[in-house]
Amino acid sequence: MAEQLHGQPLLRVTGLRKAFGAVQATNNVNIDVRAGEIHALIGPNGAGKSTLISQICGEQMPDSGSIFLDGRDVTSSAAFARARLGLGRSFQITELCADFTALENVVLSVMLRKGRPFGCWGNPRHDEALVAEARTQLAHVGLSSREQVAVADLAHGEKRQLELAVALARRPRLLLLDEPMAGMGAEESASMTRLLRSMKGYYGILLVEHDMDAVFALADRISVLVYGRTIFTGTPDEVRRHPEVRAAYLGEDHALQPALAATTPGEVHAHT
Amino acid sequence: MTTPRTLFTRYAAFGAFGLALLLVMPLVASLTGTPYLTNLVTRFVIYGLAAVSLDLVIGYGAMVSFGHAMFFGLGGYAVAIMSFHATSGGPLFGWSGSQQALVAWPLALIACGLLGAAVGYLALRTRGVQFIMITLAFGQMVYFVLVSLQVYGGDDGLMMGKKSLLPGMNLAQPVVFYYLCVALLVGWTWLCMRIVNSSFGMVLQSLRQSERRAVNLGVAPTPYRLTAFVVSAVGTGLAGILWANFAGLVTPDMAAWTKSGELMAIVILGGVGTLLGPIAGAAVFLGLELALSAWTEHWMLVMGPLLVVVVLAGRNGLFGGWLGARHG
Amino acid sequence: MLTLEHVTAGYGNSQVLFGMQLQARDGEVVSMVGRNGMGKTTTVRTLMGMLPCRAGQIAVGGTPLNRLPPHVISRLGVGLVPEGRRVFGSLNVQENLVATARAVQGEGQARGHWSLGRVFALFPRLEERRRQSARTLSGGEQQMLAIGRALMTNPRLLVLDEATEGLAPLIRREIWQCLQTLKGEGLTILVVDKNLAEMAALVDRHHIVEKGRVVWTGSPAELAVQPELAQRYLGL
Amino acid sequence: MTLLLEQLLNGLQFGAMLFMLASGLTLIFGIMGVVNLTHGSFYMVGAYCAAIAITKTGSFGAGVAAAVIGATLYGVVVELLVIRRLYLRDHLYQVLATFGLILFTNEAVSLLFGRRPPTVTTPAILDGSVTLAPGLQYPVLRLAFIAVGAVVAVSLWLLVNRTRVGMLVRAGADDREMVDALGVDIRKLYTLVFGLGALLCGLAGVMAAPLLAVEIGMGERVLITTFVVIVIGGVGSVRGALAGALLVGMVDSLGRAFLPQLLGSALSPAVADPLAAGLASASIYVLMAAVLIVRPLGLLPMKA
Amino acid sequence: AEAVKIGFITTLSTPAGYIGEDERDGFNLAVTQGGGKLGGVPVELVVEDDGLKPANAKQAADRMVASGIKLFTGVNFSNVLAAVVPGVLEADRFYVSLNPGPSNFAGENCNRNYFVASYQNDAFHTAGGVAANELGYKRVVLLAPNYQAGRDALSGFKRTFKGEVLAEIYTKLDQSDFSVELARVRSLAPDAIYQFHPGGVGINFAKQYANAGLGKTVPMLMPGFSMDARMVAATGASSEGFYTTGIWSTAMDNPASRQFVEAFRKAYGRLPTDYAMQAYDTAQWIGAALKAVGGDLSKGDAFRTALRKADFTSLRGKFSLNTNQHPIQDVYLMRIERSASGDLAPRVVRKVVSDDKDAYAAQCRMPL
Ligand SMILES: Nc1ncnc2c1ncn2[C@@H]1O[C@H](COP(=O)(O)OP(=O)(O)OP(=O)(O)O)[C@@H](O)[C@H]1O
Ligand SMILES: Nc1ncnc2c1ncn2[C@@H]1O[C@H](COP(=O)(O)OP(=O)(O)OP(=O)(O)O)[C@@H](O)[C@H]1O
Ligand SMILES: [Mg+2]
Ligand SMILES: [Mg+2]
Repeated sequence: MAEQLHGQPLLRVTGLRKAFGAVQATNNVNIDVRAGEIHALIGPNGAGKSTLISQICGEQMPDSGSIFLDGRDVTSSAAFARARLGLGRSFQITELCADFTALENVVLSVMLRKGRPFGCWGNPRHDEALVAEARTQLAHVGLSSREQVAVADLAHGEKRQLELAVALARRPRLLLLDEPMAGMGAEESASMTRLLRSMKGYYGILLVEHDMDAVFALADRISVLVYGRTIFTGTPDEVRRHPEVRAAYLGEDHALQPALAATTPGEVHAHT
Repeated sequence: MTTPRTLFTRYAAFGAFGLALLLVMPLVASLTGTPYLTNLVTRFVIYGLAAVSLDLVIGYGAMVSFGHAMFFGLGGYAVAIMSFHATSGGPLFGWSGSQQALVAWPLALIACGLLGAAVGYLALRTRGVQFIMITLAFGQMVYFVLVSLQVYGGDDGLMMGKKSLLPGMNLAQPVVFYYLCVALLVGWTWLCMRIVNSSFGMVLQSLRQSERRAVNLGVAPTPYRLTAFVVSAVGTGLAGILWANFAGLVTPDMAAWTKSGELMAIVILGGVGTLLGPIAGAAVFLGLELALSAWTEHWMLVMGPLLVVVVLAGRNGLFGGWLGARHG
Repeated sequence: MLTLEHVTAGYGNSQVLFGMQLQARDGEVVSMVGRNGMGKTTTVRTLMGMLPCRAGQIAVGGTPLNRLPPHVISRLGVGLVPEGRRVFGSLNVQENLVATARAVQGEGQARGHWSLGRVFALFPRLEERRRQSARTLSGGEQQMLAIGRALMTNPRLLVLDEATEGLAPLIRREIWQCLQTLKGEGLTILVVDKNLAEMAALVDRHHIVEKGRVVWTGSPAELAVQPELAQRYLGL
Repeated sequence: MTLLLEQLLNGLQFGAMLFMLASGLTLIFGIMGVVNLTHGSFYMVGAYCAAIAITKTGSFGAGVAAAVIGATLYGVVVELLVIRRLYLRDHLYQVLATFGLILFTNEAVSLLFGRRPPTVTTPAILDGSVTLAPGLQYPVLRLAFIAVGAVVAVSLWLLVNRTRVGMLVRAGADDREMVDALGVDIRKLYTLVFGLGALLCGLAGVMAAPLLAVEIGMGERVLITTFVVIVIGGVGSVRGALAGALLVGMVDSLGRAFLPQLLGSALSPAVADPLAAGLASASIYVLMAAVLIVRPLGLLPMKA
Repeated sequence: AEAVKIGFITTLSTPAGYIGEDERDGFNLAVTQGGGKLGGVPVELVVEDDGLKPANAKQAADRMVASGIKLFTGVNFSNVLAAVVPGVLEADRFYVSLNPGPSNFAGENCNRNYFVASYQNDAFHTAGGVAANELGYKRVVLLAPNYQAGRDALSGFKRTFKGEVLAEIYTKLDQSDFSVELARVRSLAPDAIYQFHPGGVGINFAKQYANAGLGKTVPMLMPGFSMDARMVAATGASSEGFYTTGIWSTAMDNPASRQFVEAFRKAYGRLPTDYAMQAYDTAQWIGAALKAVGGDLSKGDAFRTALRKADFTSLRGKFSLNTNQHPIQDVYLMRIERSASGDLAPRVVRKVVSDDKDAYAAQCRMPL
């Protein structure tokens, strides 16, 4: 019994379908994410990755199928309720409170986790415990020196880092990341990769990314989505060798250069 | 760049200066032999109270209410009606003490709060422009209800011959009434500032800036917005109550869309999202209107372009830029 | 075709470009590469007239651009694929393509004319989605649309700012191939991209941008033999 | 039966009038993103120009020309001097500035033309009634209104949805800078569209002049109703403006026509009549609230 | 001697501004004719625009009271009057109304310092009922906006009308299109209609009435202020043949009136409205009383007594005061007709009520 509970995936999606008119954006998708695992989701543009993410986090409702979070059916729960159950995410296009400072953004997240957001009296910005934790979190993503800068004045890459800090400050059990490396230079990508790697084991992560170096370096398992269907799920090596995946997504490059693609985490560090 | 600290200092300076000005006003009035000055400033203060309340929803919750005058009207009518029954209309439910401020005012505020909750609940299904228009619709409905209250004067409105009774205070005394208004304004503004700086206020503002983000941090939007809306409704209702006592007359156009528009103009003029700015905005707007119309009957020819210039010249109204409003 | 000399520009009080220098001869493909926030996009915006050029000279085909509004610059034959796609969300795919389309200008006839059909041939995905509103396109589809939209203005000079961001490897390859074809037709291209390896075959000259100036210029081959450059300026 | 038919025509006619104002507003507000309270003022300017021209020349044609030119010109001037600087600003500031413009316009018009409402005579061709069916006579002027409304509706829909100009205007609403960078002079385009909105107001003004008092403040009187129309229909969509205008026109007219009888059958006339009028006054607001609660974006929102 | 200041708060801006303008001009005409004096006493008019906002009017009045002004007039709307008058009377100053005469100030709330130069608000409507009887109308339809004054108007009419009221149609407050109501009128086919719509709304109504072809078939009767001179001009030919009730018209046949119309037209280039006439009368009345006290308003009792005498030549002919200090006067039936010069103007058909007194005087216990 205990064994079973332990083996239960953090996220389980079964038979999910969603159509926009004639377009089957999600077509009978089954996917699961285990605790502590990084599960990458790849697929051609328009395959339905973002649509899947937004159904999991509750912004869009599926036509049919079920979503289980920690064994709990959340298919019809509101987005905020899922967040309270431990679902965190970062957005493909930055979603932050632009008028707040970096610190305030994280304080907000910590405060909401601690669950007394309806207080009308004390100023959370002056709450030592909240602020201290928020600072730690900012330091974690390397934004210590930018605490007091309003988000609107941050550079693109810094916003991406903050985005992650805000998501992590909520201490989610499951993290959905939609193209976190998009728009990042090689250096930033590498440091983001390092950061995600260091978090491995603490969170379950569903990672959508077109940067194959990062995906192969990080993922424990990879699912390939094409035209709304999961055509394959397996380890990075299996995926790389899979002919259908090569044809639909990777092209020949990655398949022909297994040496480059098979970079181990250590080698990523060596590169930078 | 303005740091939080300099901003804090500016707020303090602005508030202290404004408060000092308000406190000495009756003295100035009697020294200069212009006693009506107190009356004039009482008007600013009452409108300031309504403007602060409106700013709470517009500036911090991004809920642009174009029907807020309904609470102004309701608050005013509630006390005027109760007072009418206590004096000439025959006791209300056999109770003749309904001009007692300590009873009537809280009842009026509760009425405003309830109306705010009902309207807010329905209106918050929409956003943006639709929110503006649905609040306008509810405001107009209240207006038409007031117009059709034939017992209470219908379109002509209802005179409130006797001011509310407050133990230990004679509200008929302009100066006493003035200081009561100032005290309420200061208290209410202080309360609103606490609210916007609290956890609640922080969540409310995060909803304005990025609803998606807030929801994904576990925030259910409606309760926050609705609470802010109700608080704002109560504050605006309080202003209506004071207005009824000040003017001795309530009319349906207290609730008409033009009044809502005027309140909105005051908030924008003073600086959205600064709470203190709109108070000053009330003084400037009403003062300008009076001064110009005393000067020439074609005062709108001046007032209109002035408003345009204010908008074109600065991004945040008259005081918003200085007070660090992040709006515009 | 394109020259930037000693260009300075910035946002409000903060200066971003400090004497930017760049050149592309007719039919050449040149690149700007560099870390995040070094001023590549700012250069593009200044070139397009979306930001005022505070000092220095910008010219396209010999015409100085300083102080010209964006639409005039565009009509000189500059096609822009902006950073972050910026497709018109309330228009459908086809409308996005035709709304700002222009016929070929003067001497460009030889290159062949970009029409709806040709863009659809390049990106069949767009044809499938031609009536869909651009707002609901996937990220990658939007990127294709942005490229198609720029081509439909039949430019002499194509400027691509992170045009392959968020595209799947296969599509990326197709785009590089397409640019190669365009180059073959004599189109001048300025690309800003992160992906050095994929660009190598296409680009004639790289410009490495660091803190608002070009710190190194040279061919991909020259860059390949100086790994310390890439290490220092690109973090590779 | 003929009474019902006549009242339906009345609703249609009122709807046509609202549509002419609403369609311009929905372009300016929904597509160009400006809350333009001055819209009613253009209507007033148009009506005044028409009235003056008709008095001076005695020709209705001259009135139409004057109204269209006057309103468009004023619209363009307002756009160039004020609105142009407001496109990228928050709605709130647009409200304040255009509110200021209303004050200014009203006072300026009363200084220029006097406070006395000018006389407008109905042109001979539009005077009188025609028999549409046995027992159903309907004023020609009102029929003309319906016809013009229909023509405007069709041509505007074509313009917005079937022409480059329409696409560009919608594109400009999404991203002005990009339209500019792709080679279209967006400022000129916006001035043009704003002028078009004002032109439609002028047209409505000249149509209304023989039927309504030409007076200061006539614009604000219809402004709010116009906003109600476009919000019910769905902001930014011409089809929506048409649907909203017809719906509001019908609800308002039929409410006024039949509520009194309906209530009268249940209540005493002394209670029923004022109550019915009260309900009729609030009817369009009730309608709007109901529509928005069920469909928060209106009936036919812009993006299908 | 120092000029006597008269507080003149009226509506100059807003669409209704033309009414205030006429009132101010009418009053000023009297002052100008007296060479800056009324009744030989130099006067200074302190004019302020209330923008039709009761609160603004009250503010202006408070300021004027505080600055020592003792005599007020000018307000032209009942709701503004309600805001201004209590403060003025509380300070023991005088108010002479040149237009509105709401019932509460005529009855229970009458005051020794409050005078009305125009009429009690019901006067035209009750006369309208009498006129309808005399014109032989048996079945009428009534129309008015759905607000207090509108409802009062119709009940005033019904008080004296003896025939059958087919329908009371209440219109919306700010309605501009009446097609629906007109269709209903046509289907009811009454002998006549009585309607009350002030200002621009009245113009709309009259134009559309004619446009719908009803003008020729169903006679229209209305109170004079639903068709004042400016409204007649704006309505144009459509207004010909409409009946109104009123206390005065530009075609009134007495020398003072003829001179006034001529002088007004010369001074301002337009025909005076009833409002201008009332303001002119108010000025004359005040002049007479000022003369009696030699311009010294501190003699309040004497001034009051003089006002009560109403010792001046009213443009409308007979004018005396009731116990509630509202006028006793004749009310006429008029018809809009073309004069020899081609102008459209109301012309007296006959007197319908002699020495009209309002019904509220009985409730007034005037403190002496
Ligand atoms: N609201 C919508 N209406 C119609 N079609 C839609 C809508 N939303 C998404 N789609 C379509 O569904 C498909 C899946 O889109 P989605 O954004 O999930 O793709 P994706 O896998 O995230 O692609 P990318 O990698 O390019 O971001 C796309 O073809 C898109 O055009
Ligand atoms: N609108 C803006 N206002 C103020 N500063 C800005 C603005 N846009 C960019 N910046 C700043 O200008 C600098 C250069 O930015 P730019 O976008 O040109 O960089 P980039 O080289 O294109 O980087 P990336 O690779 O991230 O796209 C950065 O420090 C950035 O923070
Ligand atoms: Mg995506
Ligand atoms: Mg960039």
